[in-house]
Amino acid sequence: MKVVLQNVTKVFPSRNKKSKETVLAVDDFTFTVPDGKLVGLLGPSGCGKSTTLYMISGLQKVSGGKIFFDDDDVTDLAAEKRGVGLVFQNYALYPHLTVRQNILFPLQNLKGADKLTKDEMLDRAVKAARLVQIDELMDRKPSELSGGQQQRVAIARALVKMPRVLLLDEPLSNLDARLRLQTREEIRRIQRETGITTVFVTHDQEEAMSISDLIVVMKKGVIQQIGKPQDVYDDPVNLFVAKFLGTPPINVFDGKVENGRLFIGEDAVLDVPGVENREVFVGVRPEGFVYDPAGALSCSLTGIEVMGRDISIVSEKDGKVVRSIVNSDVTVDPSAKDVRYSLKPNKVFIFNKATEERICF
Amino acid sequence: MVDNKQQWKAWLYLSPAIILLLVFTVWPIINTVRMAFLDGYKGLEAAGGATFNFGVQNFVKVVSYNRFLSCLGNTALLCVLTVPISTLLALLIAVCLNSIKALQKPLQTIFFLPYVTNTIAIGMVFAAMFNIVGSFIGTENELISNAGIINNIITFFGGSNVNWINAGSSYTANIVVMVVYIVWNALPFKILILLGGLQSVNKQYYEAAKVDGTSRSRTFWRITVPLLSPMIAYVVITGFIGGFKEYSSIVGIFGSTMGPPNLDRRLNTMVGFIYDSLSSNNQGRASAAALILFGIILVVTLLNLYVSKKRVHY
Amino acid sequence: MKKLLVFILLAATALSLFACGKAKAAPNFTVPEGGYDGSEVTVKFYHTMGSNLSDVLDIYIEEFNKLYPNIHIAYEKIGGYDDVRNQISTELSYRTEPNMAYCYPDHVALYNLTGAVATLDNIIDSTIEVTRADGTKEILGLTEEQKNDFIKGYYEEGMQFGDGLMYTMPFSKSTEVLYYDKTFFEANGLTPPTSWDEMEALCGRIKEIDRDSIPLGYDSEANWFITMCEQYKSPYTSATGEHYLFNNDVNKAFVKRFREWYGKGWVTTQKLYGSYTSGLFTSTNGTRCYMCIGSSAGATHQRPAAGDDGSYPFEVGITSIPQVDQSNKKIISQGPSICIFKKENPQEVIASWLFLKYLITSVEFQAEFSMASGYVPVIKSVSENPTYADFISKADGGKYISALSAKVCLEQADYYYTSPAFNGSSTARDQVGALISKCLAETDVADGDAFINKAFTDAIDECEYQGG
Amino acid sequence: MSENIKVMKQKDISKVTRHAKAGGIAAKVLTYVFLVIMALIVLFPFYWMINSSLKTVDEYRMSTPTFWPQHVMWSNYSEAFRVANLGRLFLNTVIVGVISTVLSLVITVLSAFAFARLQFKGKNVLFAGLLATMMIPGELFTITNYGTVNDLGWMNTYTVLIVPFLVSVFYIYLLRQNFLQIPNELYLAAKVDGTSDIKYLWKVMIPLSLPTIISITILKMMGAWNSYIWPQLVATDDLHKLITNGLRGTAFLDEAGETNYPAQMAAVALVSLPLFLVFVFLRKYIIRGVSRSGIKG
Repeated sequence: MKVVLQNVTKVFPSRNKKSKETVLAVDDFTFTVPDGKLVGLLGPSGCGKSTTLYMISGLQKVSGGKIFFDDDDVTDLAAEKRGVGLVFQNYALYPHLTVRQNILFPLQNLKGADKLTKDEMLDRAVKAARLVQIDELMDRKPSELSGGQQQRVAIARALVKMPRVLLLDEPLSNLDARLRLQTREEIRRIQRETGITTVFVTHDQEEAMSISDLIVVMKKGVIQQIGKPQDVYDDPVNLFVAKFLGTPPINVFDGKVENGRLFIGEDAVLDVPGVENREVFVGVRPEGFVYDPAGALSCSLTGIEVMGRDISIVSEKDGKVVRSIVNSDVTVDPSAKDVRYSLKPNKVFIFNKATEERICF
Repeated sequence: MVDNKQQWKAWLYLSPAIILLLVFTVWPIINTVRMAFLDGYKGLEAAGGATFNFGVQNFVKVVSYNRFLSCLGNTALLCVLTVPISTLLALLIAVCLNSIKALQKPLQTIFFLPYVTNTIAIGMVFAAMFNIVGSFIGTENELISNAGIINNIITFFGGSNVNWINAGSSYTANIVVMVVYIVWNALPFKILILLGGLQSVNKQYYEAAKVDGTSRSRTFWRITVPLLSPMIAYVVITGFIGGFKEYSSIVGIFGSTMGPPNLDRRLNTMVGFIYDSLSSNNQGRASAAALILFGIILVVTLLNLYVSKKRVHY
Repeated sequence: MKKLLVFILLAATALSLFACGKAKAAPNFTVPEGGYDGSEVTVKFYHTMGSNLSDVLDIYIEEFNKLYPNIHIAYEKIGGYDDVRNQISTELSYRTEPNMAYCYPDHVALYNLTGAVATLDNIIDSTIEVTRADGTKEILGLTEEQKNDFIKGYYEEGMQFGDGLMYTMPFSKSTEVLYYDKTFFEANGLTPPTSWDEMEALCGRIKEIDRDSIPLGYDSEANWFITMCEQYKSPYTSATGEHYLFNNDVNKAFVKRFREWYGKGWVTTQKLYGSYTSGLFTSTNGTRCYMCIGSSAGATHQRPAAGDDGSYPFEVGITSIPQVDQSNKKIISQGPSICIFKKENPQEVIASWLFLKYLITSVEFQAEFSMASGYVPVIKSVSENPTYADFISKADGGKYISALSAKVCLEQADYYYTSPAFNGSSTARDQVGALISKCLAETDVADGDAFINKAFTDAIDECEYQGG
Repeated sequence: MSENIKVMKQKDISKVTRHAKAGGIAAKVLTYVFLVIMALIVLFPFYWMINSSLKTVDEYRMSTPTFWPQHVMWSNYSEAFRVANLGRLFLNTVIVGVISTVLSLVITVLSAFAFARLQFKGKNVLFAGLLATMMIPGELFTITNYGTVNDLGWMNTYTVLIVPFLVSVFYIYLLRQNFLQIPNELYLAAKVDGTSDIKYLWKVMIPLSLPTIISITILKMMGAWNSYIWPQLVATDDLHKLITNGLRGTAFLDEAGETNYPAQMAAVALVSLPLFLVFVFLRKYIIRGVSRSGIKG
């Protein structure tokens, strides 16, 4: 089932009663979540991603625009009627019910034609529990489980009624680092297995890129870019998207283009045919640097960090820190004062100084 | 970690409370027990130098009083009726109050009003509402000049006059009036506690329930009530403790006859019995009755604690 | 030391209780020689007076202080009569009771469990001279002439505690009178009843004339029962020996008779009606009473509201209550007396006595207090007092109704009775009141007599339980 | 689990939406109707009290009560003020109320702190004993306490009205629950930095549980307003009488022994007014205080 959002906007009255002006949380959000896909809503906190998620779930009213589940207009439909599974950031498991009772809870609400017998409910619950691998914890109370286990119970509870779409609000933010990796793989596996259309919200770009089929990068309620993680990473539409994706983050320099050649400071680092002369921002991915004594770009060396699989060279150019990642079999003379690089064209992006829009070449 | 320094400090902080308790609570309890076991102890005679011998005659006298069971019955019946009704009503009101935005403040203030006023006066107002000004009610030469506000409302809706608290009124009618008055008085405190409890419940449980399509009544019984159960248990326990000491509300409505004019003391309660003994200078008997009442309250409270241990989610 | 003193006194009274049948026991207070030594004394006085009455009291305290400057009167309004009783009975256990207080006979009986109330016999008979600030002299006790000036019934009230000793002095009294709608009576050629048979016939007649009326409203159920016992000379209670005697056939008979009246809708009482029956007597529309037996002090409340022109819808007549036997007329006497508490310092007792004597023997005070309170003076000579005589002469059924009530009270002065007082007599009074309302109101009962019998035995059990 | 059964049968979405919306509105209407009816039931006695307080004695005693006084008797209020001399009683009650609230607050805070934070032998036994005292009918305390107070010679003083009730077990319980919610680490951290108990109590615990303390203060003040039996016994002279003594029917007794009910009602209304105003303004704190304490039974 695909989820279609057409020009969805959300306006909140401002915090203090007296002032009239309102806060535009989500502005003209148009996007279609393809059927069976896992989509990540990505962006800094306060960019309206959670609000969008809650509008899809029906818990938040839409100020403008429409939401369709396949071709049903559910914009004004109440949350419980939409057949949505929602997993909250801090799980919201009923503290007084055991894991089994928590999972069974949604099934007990089904009425009319969807009503299930006791055994059917129990069977569905056990299946959901097995899916998220917590079937041996059924009789525990939420307070007796670890964060990761509670997360999985929450997912089981969301899935047990076989919703049309699964929504997760920052599912991993309350977990410790090691558990986060393991749980995001779990989510990916569960989504694959059930094939359920899923949207999840996160501010951690690594998490979004690692498991999403599609990512939507947002800023202050406005969609910046939609696409496959790798495409968005490799082809950012503006400086914000470029800076937001990738760890370690992209290096940004002030540069200028003069008759087809790109200059960073004094160094002419790249031929950029067809771009008229102007001041630009230059973004270079850390992996876009090639350690080349004869390279066009020269920086002063600060230090070297060995990370096993590759080496990170920390240098400095016109007062800005430059972090590059090169292959570990390159030997760098740590005592040297300067270091020179040549740049891989596909890892260099030029942005309009004023609009920060990407300039292709 | 229970080093001596902390022990000493703890007792120091508790000292003002303990001293006052010893003088104004513990000593009266000891004195009560003393009086209870002095047969036929009467305050004025004792002041005059009379001595009384040790024994359990007081207790025997209390239990053998022909109206003892009716006092106990009235107390228990009022408790068993008013505590659940007021708790459930307070819970419903608190939940409704918590769910609305407009008018929430004024309504909260109104519901707290009974806590603010003087029980004596309100008793008189209630009595005026239920009292029928007239004679021979229920007989063929019945003459009613005013059937009272409640009856006027009932007849307005097509019902017929009910003899609530006047001569010849039925026991059930009397009990209904008392329940209405006691519940009316008990609501504000219970609403306050439960509303406080509601506001400390995490909102996301309700959002989760909403998404799962839980009906309103199911949300109330399966989520709100269990999550509020510590508060509810507390309100029920204190409700019973207060309920067993019911007295001033009956005086408020029926005056010192503690019952309809023609049936003196029909609604007398245990504390009513204690007051009767005190005013007839039988302090020994009053103390014995008080200890019996304390015993009953203790048993009921322990029972409540046991039940709540099992049913309440902490 | 204190405990020992109290013990001796108690032993003395206990002894005296056993010693006598009717013979006078030894009083428990002896006048110190020299009587009042003029020392500074503060007299604490508990009462239930409303503010307009205590204003009258203030005037006469000033007068009294002109004679006895060193006696300071500190009075406190505690509340109603029961509040005074409860307050004093608590204070007695710790000897913090006042010097003198408003009281009813059964209150004194309760206080006497600690032997705290001073017997006044010795003081009354004492002829020791006391010189007052203005040089005039008076004997400490009462002169023969002063003693005879008291209305006999009221004076004897102080002596019915079973030992013949004088415990209280009458302060201001009221009684029960029959108020009737004179205009209605004359219009229908009816005369106020003098006997209960006449009352029965009259009620029937009135009911025929006005179907919606309740011919008679009798406010106090307890007074009704006790008065009937006195009128039939049937036992009610006794201060000594067996206390509660009212369970007998004569009493059951009249209760049965009144129950029939109630069944016919002829009579109601304050409790059964739900408020003072004077409300029925004074109402001029809807249900009303044409006769009302109530307190003589409440005369102003028995008068219908005046029209705009100051005239009254009907004239109120007042007469004595009906009697069983005209040769043995009995009418209840109510209203507060005053008792004085024995204190370690005998001068406090003497000072309190001087103040009390001043109040109850001063014709001006008794007159002014009676007119202000609607109560009746306790001494006969008040009727000669010019202002009071003028007040009485103006007596009529409207504007000066309280004067009319006072006039009737004076005329029936010789027939007052008071019931014996003992610890538990107030319980008896409450129980017989409850008995009347219970027996009258219980309608849907198969066997009336059995019901009445059981009601009587329950009342006796309750009295014995509370008293015992 | 792989097949994705469509939960929403192909019902007509708009019908379901309309139905749900109607259900929502119906629920809202039902809630408001229920609340308004209950509010009227709670308010009616007050309306009747005010209504009665403005009537003349005769109108009050009329057999068919009027729902609005025929001619409004504001004088009842001035008379009530004069007869029961509410001014003086009011002052006494405020003095007693304030002093007892302040002192009892100190005791409550110290005791709650000891119960919540400090470990000492017999703590739970003591606390259980404390709670047990709530179960004893107060009437019996009265007679014995009267003796104690009398022996101490406190009769007719403010002390007798204040001291016996300084320890209120319920408020200690309420505050202890609140203190227990403050994590113990804070106390240990403070201990490590050498802060004394008092400073920790003052600097950390009190600010954190301020809402509960405020609501205790307000509820305690109200308690002083409604106390009745004890003041009646021990403070009989006008200098120390409290409000509730002034309200009793006997204060409005006229000579024939009939109470001037309208004046009494007026007095009660006058007495309830300050408490009502206190609540109206501090309502938020009272509720927050109680909820913050999170009574966990």
